[in-house]
Amino acid sequence: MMELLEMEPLRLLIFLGGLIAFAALNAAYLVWLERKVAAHIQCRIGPKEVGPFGLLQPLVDGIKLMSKQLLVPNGVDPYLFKVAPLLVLVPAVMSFVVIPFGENLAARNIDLGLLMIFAFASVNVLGLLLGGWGSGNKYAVISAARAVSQNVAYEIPMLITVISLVMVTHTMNLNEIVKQQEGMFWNWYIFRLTASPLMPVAFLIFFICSLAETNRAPFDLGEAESELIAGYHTEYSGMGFGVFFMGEYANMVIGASLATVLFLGGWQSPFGIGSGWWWFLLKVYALIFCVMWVRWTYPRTTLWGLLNLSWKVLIPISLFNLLLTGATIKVVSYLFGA
Amino acid sequence: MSMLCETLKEDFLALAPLALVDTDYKAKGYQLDITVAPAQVVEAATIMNRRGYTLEAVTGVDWLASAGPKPAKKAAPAEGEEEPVEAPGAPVAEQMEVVYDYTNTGQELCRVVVRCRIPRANPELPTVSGVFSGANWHERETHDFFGIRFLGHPDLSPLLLPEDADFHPLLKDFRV
Amino acid sequence: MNEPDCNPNQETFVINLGPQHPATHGVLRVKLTMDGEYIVHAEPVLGYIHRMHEKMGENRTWAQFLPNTARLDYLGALSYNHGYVQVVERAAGIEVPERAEYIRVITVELNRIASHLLWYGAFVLDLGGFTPLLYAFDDREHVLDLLESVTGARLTFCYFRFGGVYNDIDEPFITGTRAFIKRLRSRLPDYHNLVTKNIIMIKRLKEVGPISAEMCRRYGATGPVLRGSGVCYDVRKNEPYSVYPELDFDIPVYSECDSMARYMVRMDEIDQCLRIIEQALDKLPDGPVMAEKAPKIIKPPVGDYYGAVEAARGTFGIRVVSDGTNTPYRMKLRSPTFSNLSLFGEASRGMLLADALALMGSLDLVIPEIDR
Amino acid sequence: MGKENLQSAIVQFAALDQLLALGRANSLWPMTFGLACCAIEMMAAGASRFDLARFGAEVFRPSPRQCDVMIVAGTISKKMAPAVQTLYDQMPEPKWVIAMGNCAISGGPFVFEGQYGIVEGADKLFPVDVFIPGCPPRPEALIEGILELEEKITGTRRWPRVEAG
Repeated sequence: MMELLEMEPLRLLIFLGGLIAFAALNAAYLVWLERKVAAHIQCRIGPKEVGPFGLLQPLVDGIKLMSKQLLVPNGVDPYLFKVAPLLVLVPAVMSFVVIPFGENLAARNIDLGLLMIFAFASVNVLGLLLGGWGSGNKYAVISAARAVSQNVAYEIPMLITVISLVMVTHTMNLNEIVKQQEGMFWNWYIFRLTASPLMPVAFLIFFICSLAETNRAPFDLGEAESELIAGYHTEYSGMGFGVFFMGEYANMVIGASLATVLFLGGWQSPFGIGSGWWWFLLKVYALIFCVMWVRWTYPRTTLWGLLNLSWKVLIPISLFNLLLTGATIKVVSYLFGA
Repeated sequence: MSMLCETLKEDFLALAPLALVDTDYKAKGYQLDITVAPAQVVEAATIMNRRGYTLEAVTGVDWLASAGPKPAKKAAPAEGEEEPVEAPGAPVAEQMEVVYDYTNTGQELCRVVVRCRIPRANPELPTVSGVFSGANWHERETHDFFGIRFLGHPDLSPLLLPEDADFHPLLKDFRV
Repeated sequence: MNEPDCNPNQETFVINLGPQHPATHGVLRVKLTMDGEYIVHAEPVLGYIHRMHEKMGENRTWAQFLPNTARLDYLGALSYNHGYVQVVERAAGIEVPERAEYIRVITVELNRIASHLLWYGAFVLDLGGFTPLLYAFDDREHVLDLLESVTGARLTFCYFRFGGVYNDIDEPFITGTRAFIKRLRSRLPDYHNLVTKNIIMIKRLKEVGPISAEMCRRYGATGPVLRGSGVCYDVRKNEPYSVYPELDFDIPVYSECDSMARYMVRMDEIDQCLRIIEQALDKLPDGPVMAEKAPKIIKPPVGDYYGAVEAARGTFGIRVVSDGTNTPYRMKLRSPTFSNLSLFGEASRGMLLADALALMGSLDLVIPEIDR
Repeated sequence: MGKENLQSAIVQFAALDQLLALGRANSLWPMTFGLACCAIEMMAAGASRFDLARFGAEVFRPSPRQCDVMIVAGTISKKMAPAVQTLYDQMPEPKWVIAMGNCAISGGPFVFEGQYGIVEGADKLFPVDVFIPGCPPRPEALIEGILELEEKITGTRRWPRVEAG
């Protein structure tokens, strides 16, 4: 008993260190990937000269950002200004704690994992709001207001979709959810039409919402360059900006991971054999690639278009999905007996 | 000469301008050259507006005696404000000229130039921005460059020059 | 105007868009009085790149002013070249050989394509799409290669002379141009698939930023802005100059008055430019490219002269006053975007910030040309 | 005292400095800031054919707070000068300036006796690291300018210099 207590903090520390390293490396190399993907979509080469294939580019960018002067301009609220980047990054890293990378590869396998991720995702908005507000910059304030209204609007369809999924899975334990999708790929929840005929649509809603939640194009209104300079991080220099950036990419990974866990079978192999963490990463990165692909293809929506999409399209559909899922469960249990 | 030009000529003759000349489009680039008195500028703009014309540009020319061209005619008409000017474009010393370029976007081509001479010492004339909204910026620009005051203009603050500029660079006697 | 009525206390705030701002394509400042995301009042502030072109016109000789015209509107430099040499030729009575005129038309239209391509990219960039800009630049580089081979410059062309052009085009240029026409024709459908048919684009441009024909007339707006308001006015057709009357082309006109209409006008114009170039290449006569009797030193007779050409952004008018010497007495440059921008304040009232920027992008601003 | 008498320090600050310099030189983020004609060539330098991204310098940041290098691409008018100065001041250290094109170097073609509107060169306002002549300079020239700036930062040249001749 004592041994376990002694071990627990150590275990947690190791996992936390590992997760932070993972989040940081991930962010760095996702930026590299993003630049490469963008370049290839745009008939360019992208970073190439710094290291083989420009692989050292994130490293030098990191060195550069860390050695850059940290400006705290006059007129900002110094506390909010400094705490905001952390409020974006920390929740994002914390969410990794419950993500099951592999069968036994989760920092914490808790029963309310799904709830925890959504709880932390809500904190993320606070960071953007405080950053924008604390900057004392009009562009940043507008951007923060946009980001908040956007996040609030898209959390609703996202949560409704997740609720309908939880009705099927009967659990909020992410590990359990993945285990339920064992076997061939038609066991994945995205193809589980017997649970609810609208499952692919639910996945699509979830994907769109996670794009909006992470402020990615075409929903990158918060950072609309042609309107708001650099949005809520206009006044941030050096690592302050770097932390925002890392938080953004960490959120992107969280979004993709969650989609993978809930709909795409997590670490499960599509063919029933050879499951493992590599499948998880593969699926996550494939989704992230799609996110980048969308970004470099589509122009930006307007705030009104965005809110209209959420309130008038996504929320009704997700509510209908909820209803349908409930009905399907009832009918199935009535027909075949629970 | 097109129909449109004839109608315009009739309109303007009713206004009794200082001069009205048919010009050779090939040589000059416009068909009608009308010189009006400062008081008639708005009237002229109203006529053009009624005929569906658009104001292409407003600009000034500074006819400084020492800088102006060698007298093309016998002698430069002295203070000829009332006196009709026969040849538009001919230099008149110590005067400012404000030139309005009108054109229409219909199918018939008839470019009209309306000019107005004002004394250089007191360059003032009424604004046409009430008739053509676009004149607002053109007149501000002309004020920037020549110091010509357009009476009744909503805002004559510098447009192209710095906000606190108090010089008029296109005056012929302008020195830094 | 549809004033937003969601603000009973009339609480507004002012933001300065520019003079350094990604959306202003240069150094334009727009003072926006905002009510939340709505624009209550927009006032463009000009002059941040005022380069004294008109003053320079008065202290340089007629020929020395030629390079300045390229720097007025660096995206459509050759149209400006054309406007200037044309009015000076008119003033000095210089006849231009036919071959030179054809070459002028070919190069001007190539330049117009380059200008529209850049606009296309920059416009989509304003709307948040980055990739089309790179595609447009890719094609634009091909135009620049062609023009560079004949003019020697990539951007600020100074190719026309009083009485012709300074350099004859050669066979590689002609074959290259034909190849380019083919290439761009095959690329244009991609542009439309990527952008024109994009649902987000349609949502953002349709019925956004209405500019009526009457408003255009009041402000003197010309070019694609006017043609997007249903008025078929193009100097090339209405006031034929050069060899345009001998060429068969259409003036694209859309009467929706919205940003989409202006977008479509320009996209269709690229098509028409290709047609013009193709015909001009077919009809290209032999002969000199420079008038034999063109005087070395130009001294137009006393008087004032006006000339207008259709630049990529609208009517470029130029009024010169000659006092019979070798320098102009007065040079007035009437730039199209000056008038086109002047209606922005009225047109953007009550709009959302994002929509107003779409409107501003659809006006196709080149700031040094506005400020001169 | 000869060099050989100095003991090598345990902590090599010089090496760290070099690492920092390498990091900075290879990650020069310019500002989205164009003044006039040269800005178009700056855009062209970032586009497909020339691809500034190869050197990690394609991250055009719209906010001066996140930029390392300010490419003054175009004429600075007297009306604009205070704004340009502010932008420079807003950039965090270390920062560099590239004066692109003749206007930014000296006022270029717009200098004449009695000129009233422009600042004759960006170096009248703030220190300039690299001058790129041309009206406008070609995109290749801008890339060369970036390489030149890298050399200035690290002390070594990325590629062998191409000698004219």
